[in-house]
Amino acid sequence: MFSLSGITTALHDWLSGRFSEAWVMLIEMLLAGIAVISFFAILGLVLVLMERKVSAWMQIRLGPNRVGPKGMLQSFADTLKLLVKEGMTPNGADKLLFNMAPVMAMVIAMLLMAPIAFAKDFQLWDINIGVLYISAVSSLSVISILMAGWASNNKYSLLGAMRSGAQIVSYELSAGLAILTIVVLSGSLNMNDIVMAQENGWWIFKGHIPVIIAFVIFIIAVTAETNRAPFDLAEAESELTAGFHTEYSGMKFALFFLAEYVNVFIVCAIGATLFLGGWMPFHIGNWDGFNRVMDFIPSSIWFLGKTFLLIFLIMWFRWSFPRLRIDQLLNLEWKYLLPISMVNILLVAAIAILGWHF
Amino acid sequence: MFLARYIKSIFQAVRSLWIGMRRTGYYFSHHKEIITQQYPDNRETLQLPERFKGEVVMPHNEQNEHRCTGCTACELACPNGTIKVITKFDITPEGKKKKAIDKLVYHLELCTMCNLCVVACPSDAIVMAQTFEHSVFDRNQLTKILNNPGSKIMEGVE
Amino acid sequence: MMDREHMISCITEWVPGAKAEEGTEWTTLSIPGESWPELAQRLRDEADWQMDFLFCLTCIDWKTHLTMVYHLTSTRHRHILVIKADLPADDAVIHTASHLWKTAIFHEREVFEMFGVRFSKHPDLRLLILPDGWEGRNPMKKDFEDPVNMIRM
Amino acid sequence: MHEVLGTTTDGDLVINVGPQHPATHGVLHLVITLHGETIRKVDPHLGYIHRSIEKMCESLTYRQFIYVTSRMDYLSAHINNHACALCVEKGLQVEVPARAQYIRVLMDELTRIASHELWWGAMAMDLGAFTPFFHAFRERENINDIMEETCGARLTMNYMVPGGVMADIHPNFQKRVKSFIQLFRSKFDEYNEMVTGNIIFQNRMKGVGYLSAEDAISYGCTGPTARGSGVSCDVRKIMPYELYNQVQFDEILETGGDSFARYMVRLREMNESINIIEQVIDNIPEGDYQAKTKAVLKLPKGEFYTRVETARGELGVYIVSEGGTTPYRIKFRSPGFSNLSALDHMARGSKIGDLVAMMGTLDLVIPDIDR
Repeated sequence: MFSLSGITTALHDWLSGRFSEAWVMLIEMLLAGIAVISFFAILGLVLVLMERKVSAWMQIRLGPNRVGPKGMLQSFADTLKLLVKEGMTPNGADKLLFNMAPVMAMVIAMLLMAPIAFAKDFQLWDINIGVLYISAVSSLSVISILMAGWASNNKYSLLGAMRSGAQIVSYELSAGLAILTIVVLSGSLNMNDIVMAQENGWWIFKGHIPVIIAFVIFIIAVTAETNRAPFDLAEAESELTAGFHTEYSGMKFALFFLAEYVNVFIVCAIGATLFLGGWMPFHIGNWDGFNRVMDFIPSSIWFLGKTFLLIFLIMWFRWSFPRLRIDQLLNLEWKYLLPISMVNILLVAAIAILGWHF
Repeated sequence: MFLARYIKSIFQAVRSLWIGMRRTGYYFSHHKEIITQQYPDNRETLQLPERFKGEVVMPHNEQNEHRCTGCTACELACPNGTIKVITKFDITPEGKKKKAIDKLVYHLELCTMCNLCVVACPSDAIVMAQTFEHSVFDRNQLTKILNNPGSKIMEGVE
Repeated sequence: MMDREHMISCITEWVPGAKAEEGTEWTTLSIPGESWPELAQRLRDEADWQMDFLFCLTCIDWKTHLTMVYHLTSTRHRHILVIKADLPADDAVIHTASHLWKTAIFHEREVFEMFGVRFSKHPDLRLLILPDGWEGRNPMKKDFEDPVNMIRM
Repeated sequence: MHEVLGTTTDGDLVINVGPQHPATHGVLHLVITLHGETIRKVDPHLGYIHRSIEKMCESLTYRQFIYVTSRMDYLSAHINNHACALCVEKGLQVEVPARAQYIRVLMDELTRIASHELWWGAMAMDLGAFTPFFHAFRERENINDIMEETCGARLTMNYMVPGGVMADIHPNFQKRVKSFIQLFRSKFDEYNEMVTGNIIFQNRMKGVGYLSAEDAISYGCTGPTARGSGVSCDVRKIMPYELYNQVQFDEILETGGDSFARYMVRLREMNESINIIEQVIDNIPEGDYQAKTKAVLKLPKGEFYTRVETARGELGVYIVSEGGTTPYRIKFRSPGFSNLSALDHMARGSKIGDLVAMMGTLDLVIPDIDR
């Protein structure tokens, strides 16, 4: 049966037979780096195309359908265009920060990839504080936005960056609390342990209503954290033209663009891992026949399927709702999401202590 | 009750959002509702209404004859100076001088398709054509001469 | 709703120099420019007038002189009154109406730049439509000739 | 001149919104003074699309000048042309045939619906919801097709002439209008589902951009902008022209005075226009579509003013004639110009996001403001 872990073990064995331990380590790191970067590139292309198709169908349009079969190479052509475009730096800008910001956004997005379990036994870094690591690093992403907004020397960018700062700092709280509910239930910060804890059922099914509430809050909070509509105030098109990336063009803009989609992918991957059982197949109690059929589907497919389901949900939000105003955005966080998630985590703690979950 | 109102407001908010999402979700899954026309591909089947005002043309019959008497009514009716009638004097077979058009110059780049010249024409010499693909690389190509070279006025049009 | 004769007699009583125009659709009176502020105040505030809606404010250039035209109506009584004031062409000054009808702020700015009428006590008499730093004649005047005229070309 | 760049002395931020900005739908230039996110002052700078239509019309004859007015408020081109034609007819004292009157009213109301459709989509887009825009265009496309079939153009039709309309309606016209009414009725619920009922949308609109009835009158606001503040100002009711005293319709009034009230007025007006069309469409009388007029029109010496209700408010056409073939002076009192002047008053103290919502509900068409 096809499995990603088989490939990695075979590769490791083959390398170990030829090189010393230090070299094997180095080569594997290099390979992992190349894999991550190319995965990013492909992911960006796929997600951009997906967003364009989803938006087109919701808007009773056809969407890209000219480049390549069924328009599948459209985002590839766009990337090519962005690559050959001149990357301008405005005169009054802080050159160093201005050019660093998109790279920073990209690097942070890449760092987040490390502890995610893509499939059974397929993980870049099996760190024991995986969830903590993710919530720590993801809050860094605001720095790149602030850098871009400040360095552009543009008032729209500055306003966008400031909005984004307030927004991400606030929504970090309820996202963190929503993640904590799962940590409380599974008793571990390790991604793999959390997935293994869902072997006999995903948390969203066996955690009662509090976990469903946490899931909803998590989805809302991460939509806000990734600066996507209806929370796209940092780049609110009709108000701030393009917000923090108003002055960016060419490849620098493309990096921001890519980072946005990679961030969406990562938060959805985390959501899938925590609430929907990561790469765990869908099992129903003791229907052994059904469960065996489900097991037959590779774990990587399960993981990507769940992730893309959540990505679709976030895209669905984007193309259905108008944007919030900045004060309403903060109201929603501080008056609704935060109190609810605080009560919620108490409930979950009680459930976990009393062992009421399945 | 504060709490009841609080929970009710949340419920109503989520419900209103769900109604909107249901609508977009419906269109996402029903591709028959798509209304996009694939323009350059459907050029063969594209049907413009017969009244569509695309550009002023002067119809000629098989004998290369038109109906224009050169009365300059269209030139006077035009608000933009789009039409210039350049007349000449023809000698009729009876030996009389008769006014006729030499060139009817039409500046498509100035035309606003207001149809006033067609309405003003007493002999129905000019009509609106249904063409609409007017873009050219050289602006001079937009200045057109409506009467064919060597064309004559139709018998019996005064 | 007031009838024409009543309106004319009222205004001629208030403003000695007012002259009614004949053959117009709506009651039209020509007044001297100096009496405009008091008349405007009364037209808006008197209970049986209540001309609270200035629906058109414009100017006509007659080459020899300028004429300000105010179209007034009442949202309560629905009667319409047209007030005209002649101004000299070289030094056109009239009191603003913007303290009574705020719509006049924009309309007077437009008339100011297009006809060169100066409105005394206007809160914000700047160029509105013309580009900043426009120096030259007032474009809507009859002696203004556009250097680039597509139709004449 | 003006302080356009930089900050003011007390640390407020001065921002140029426009002339190229996604929310201004054209080339409107607003210089806004910001204190944080709060608006201190809005100063519109106009004229980026000023073509001086009033001056142009002074050199055009009474037949010719009508087409130019389509370029003012291009979304209600028919109604602009209608206003001009009415004014010329008033001067000529021409009786318009009944058939032409019916056709004109039908076209006006179709134009009003088309304009409100576009406004609805564009306003939702201002608030960040992109999808309604395309849904609005689906219905608008049907109206455009009807116009194209009868008038020969989709946006700037030039269908009204002094004395009637330029051509008779197309044989398919009535059938297509009826099928449009059906389509509109079936899709109208979607508007409420996607936008009106949406909680985010309601929060964005309610209590935003408040304009009291007194201010609306004082600023000369007309149309849905004033009717949202409870000011009865529908010219079709207070000074009926053409058929409007014969058809049954309600003047839509809301008393909220905020953006949501203005939104609701426009949304309900679409339904009211459909009602008018339904009353008229089956009763178009037979007869001439155009009164007999002279080839060269000369208005008698005098002044002529017509008021017409466009989709944005009251359009006034003021012709001063010296007895010649061209107007001596022509003034278009455009609704957008007056409505825009209330923006500063409305926007002070609200957030940038609210400014966009207000501009959306004022339904600004920039060529209409600049003329």
